[in-house]
Amino acid sequence: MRDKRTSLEAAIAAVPDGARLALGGNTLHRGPGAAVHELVRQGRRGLEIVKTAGAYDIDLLCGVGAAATVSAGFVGFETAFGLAPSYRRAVEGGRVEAREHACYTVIAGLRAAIQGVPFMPVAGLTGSDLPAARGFRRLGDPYGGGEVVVIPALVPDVAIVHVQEADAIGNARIVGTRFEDVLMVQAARRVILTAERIVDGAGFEAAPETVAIAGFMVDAVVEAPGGAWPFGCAGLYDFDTEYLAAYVAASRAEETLLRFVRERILDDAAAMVLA
Amino acid sequence: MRDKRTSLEAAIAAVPDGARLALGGNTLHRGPGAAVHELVRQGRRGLEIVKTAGAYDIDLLCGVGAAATVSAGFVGFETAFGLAPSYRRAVEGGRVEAREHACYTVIAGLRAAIQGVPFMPVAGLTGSDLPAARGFRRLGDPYGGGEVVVIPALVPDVAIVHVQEADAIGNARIVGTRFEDVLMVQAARRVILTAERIVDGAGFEAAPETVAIAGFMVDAVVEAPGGAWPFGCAGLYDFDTEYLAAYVAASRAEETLLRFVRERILDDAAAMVLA
Amino acid sequence: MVVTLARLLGDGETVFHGVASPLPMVATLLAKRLHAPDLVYLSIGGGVDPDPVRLPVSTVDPALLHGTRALVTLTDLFDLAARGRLDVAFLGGVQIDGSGRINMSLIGDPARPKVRLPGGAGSAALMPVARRTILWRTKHDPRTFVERLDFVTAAGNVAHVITPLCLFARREGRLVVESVHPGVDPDALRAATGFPLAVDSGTPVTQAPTAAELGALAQIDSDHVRVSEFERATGGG
Amino acid sequence: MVVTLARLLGDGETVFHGVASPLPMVATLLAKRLHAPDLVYLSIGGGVDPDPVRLPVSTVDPALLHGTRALVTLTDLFDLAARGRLDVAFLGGVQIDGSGRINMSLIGDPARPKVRLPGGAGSAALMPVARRTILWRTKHDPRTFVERLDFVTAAGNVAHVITPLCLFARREGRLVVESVHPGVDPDALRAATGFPLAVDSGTPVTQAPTAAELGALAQIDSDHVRVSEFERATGGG
Repeated sequence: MRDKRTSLEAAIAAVPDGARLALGGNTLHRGPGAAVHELVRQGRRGLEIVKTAGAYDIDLLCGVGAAATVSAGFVGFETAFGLAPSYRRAVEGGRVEAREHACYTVIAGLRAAIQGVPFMPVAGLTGSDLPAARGFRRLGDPYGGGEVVVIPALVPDVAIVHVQEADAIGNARIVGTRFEDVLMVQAARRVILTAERIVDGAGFEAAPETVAIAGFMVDAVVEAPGGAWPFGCAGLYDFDTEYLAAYVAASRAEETLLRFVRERILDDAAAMVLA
Repeated sequence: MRDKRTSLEAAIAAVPDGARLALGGNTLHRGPGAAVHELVRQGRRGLEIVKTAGAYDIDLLCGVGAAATVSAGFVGFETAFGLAPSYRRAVEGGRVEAREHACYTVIAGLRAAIQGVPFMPVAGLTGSDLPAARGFRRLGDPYGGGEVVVIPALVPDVAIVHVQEADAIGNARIVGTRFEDVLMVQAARRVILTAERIVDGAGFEAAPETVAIAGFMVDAVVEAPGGAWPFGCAGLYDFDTEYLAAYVAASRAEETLLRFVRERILDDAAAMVLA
Repeated sequence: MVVTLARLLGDGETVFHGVASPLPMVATLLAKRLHAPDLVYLSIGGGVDPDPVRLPVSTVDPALLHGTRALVTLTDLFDLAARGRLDVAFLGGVQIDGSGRINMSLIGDPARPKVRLPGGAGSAALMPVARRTILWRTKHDPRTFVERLDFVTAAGNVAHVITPLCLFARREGRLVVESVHPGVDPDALRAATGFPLAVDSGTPVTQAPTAAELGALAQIDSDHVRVSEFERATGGG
Repeated sequence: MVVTLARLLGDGETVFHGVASPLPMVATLLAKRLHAPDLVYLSIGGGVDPDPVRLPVSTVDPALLHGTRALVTLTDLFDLAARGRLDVAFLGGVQIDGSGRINMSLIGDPARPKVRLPGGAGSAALMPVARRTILWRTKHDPRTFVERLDFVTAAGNVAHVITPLCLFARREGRLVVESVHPGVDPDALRAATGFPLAVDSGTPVTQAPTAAELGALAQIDSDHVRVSEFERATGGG
């Protein structure tokens, strides 16, 4: 297989404005922080973000005007830091459309994409206003059972996933929880990996069971030490409490958010985590 | 979690006549040979066997009259040993119903079972006589796409899977290919593991990523060294060429098959592989 | 609250919580320590029966993988619930109505909400299919316990709701007070609740934590992670 | 045959074969060695780009995991094809008709078959969605290449069919002879085929294997595993 290594700049330049973009990780954990910062630096616009539960990534992309749509089940910084201020403000101000999902319906949409089918049936959802609000249809069971909600295929144009270890052709190990990352890799038209380190893939041959992502599904591999930051990265570093607290405080108003972005993101973010 | 260890006899005694039974492995590899022999010894009847691609297991269960139905995509001994004689004879004689699947439709039916939905859409199958022959229905896409075949949920009453390593509560490692075993474990109402060896599960804590089956989905764990035989078991032993060649030759007629079963299976099969 | 939650969990049950759920995390570990050693503890991070060295403030934290022998994915856990094999799901709710339905989505007009909330996470999918759901909420006031939700994020098999004031049970589709916490005045409870309640001086009082329960709790949550919830109540699921 | 199969595979393509498929196994490894180093070789056992030390007679064998850096499942591979990302699927056929449809299911009346065949394995799902399918068959006689199938197990994007006598291509929905193998008489080929064929002395002759191709083949398949197929032709998929 061919060598897929490239720079973060070049990899992110291949994410067009308006792309449907799946981001790996969950809430405060193993999100692709460096890639999100690069999207901000490159001034991307009109993105649809797809994720089950997001935090800093979604809030920031909403705050700087990069995201137009959020398809997610939960957006918040958990009890550690509370609500997502810029996301709230952008949705309440009508600048971002919140396509609320039930987490499992994000998974169902990705599954339909992976399986090449137009829709995926999903159990539950009875009694909820979500199916009607989101236009999710019901189908009768042709084998004589009851009705079931079906979720339309959700095909990301691009998935960006941060991993602990990858080889040059895109085989990758994920330490700890995989979240929905493997689903995103399979469902997306294009896959960008950022990796804490690039390793010689020959080492994977002794234990291919431990390789979460098969290289032939990957389009670009970026070496990005500290590339989850300010998210945590299992086995290597925790989420950055101090930075996130400062971010959430700044995010409470547009002016303070933009100052924070200018001072701490448009300058060299990578330098900070390595310092 | 509770200790689930039991004897092969007790575990198999919990498989009722008429059960829909999913068997792990694929063609000549990592099938639950010891468990299949125990089903024969206990004289089980009326089973529906579920598997993508079966060989010795399905042929033998058809030959001794244990199976009434076979839901599989392929039944044969590959180019190594050719067709499955007792399966052929039982289907051609009307004693076994062959519910032919496309392998992927077995997977689709198991997926529906896993996801608690009545049916699973599946791509492909156009131009094939299988959907009509099997009564697989088509549904229109309520989101404006075309039609898609939907496969009814296929819920095994019991799944039997042979693994290289398990702990007493059912966490299990599979070396090499997992085939559809993990799907079967999730889809089935009851799960029986046979394991080459029972290990102290504390050893799994260092690398839970390598554990294919989570113990809470398992009901019974049986220590069965050589328990795949005459199937191969990756990393430990190859399929038994000599035995399988003798079996296939015997399987060509009912009398020779039954003599083979009496002499080589109703006697102590486990003793042979360990000899 | 956390001790009362723990008492609701039975031995051998399969129990799940999601993001932003410190109280269910502590309660589940406590139940396992006390009376439910064979309880199967599953959380959104995919650990099975973790034995965390320290309790994380994020309930998706890798700390909840310590001591786990198998990893499952969130997808596996939703599937487990969808096929009817999950006994207990812990879910939150910013608004909760008298029939135990929850709103985690928005306040105001759905087309242009006054307040956009975090979203229900897995609750719309889990609540109807989990064998029973336990809701918890660290605030008990009339803005939380309402007659009418602005949006029904999820509805389903709610068995109990725990608050700082009382324990609700759901009977014939309505929340009723099962017990009032020690020292809570029935009138104050009624005033704090936006839907009608039958509660008086004859209503049972929640049994106070025993010394054994408090001792186990002190060991499990020595950092008082459970307190973080009372500072910032964003719910969870 | 195996050299001709290998030539049909392009560099960078994603190629899959199933059970009972020694010829496709050898052909794919040969193409990778010769002109397609970036070909992605996937097989039913879930290995990616294996580098087997010895060639197994079973094409699901763990030997096809040697040197692989990642394992996928058969489910992943079907999904890959279903979403249009599989370039080439190798499939067999006990009967093949003039439009390249196959029967792997039964001979005779479907309700009470005279001969029960092994089944089509993945073919009904793969043939319509793989970008192209290559069929192979080690027998070429009128019982194999038939005007009418007893049962259509699978139909779809067949690009080529290879036999011991010729290479078919599918054009406008019909199989046509692309080349006749060296030494095969056009009349004999017609007589061996149950559907009408346009073939005469002007039909191109399949290019004989080069020394380089034969040398690579001898290295890859030193045990002549590919010969097993000619002894027992049960097809595959």
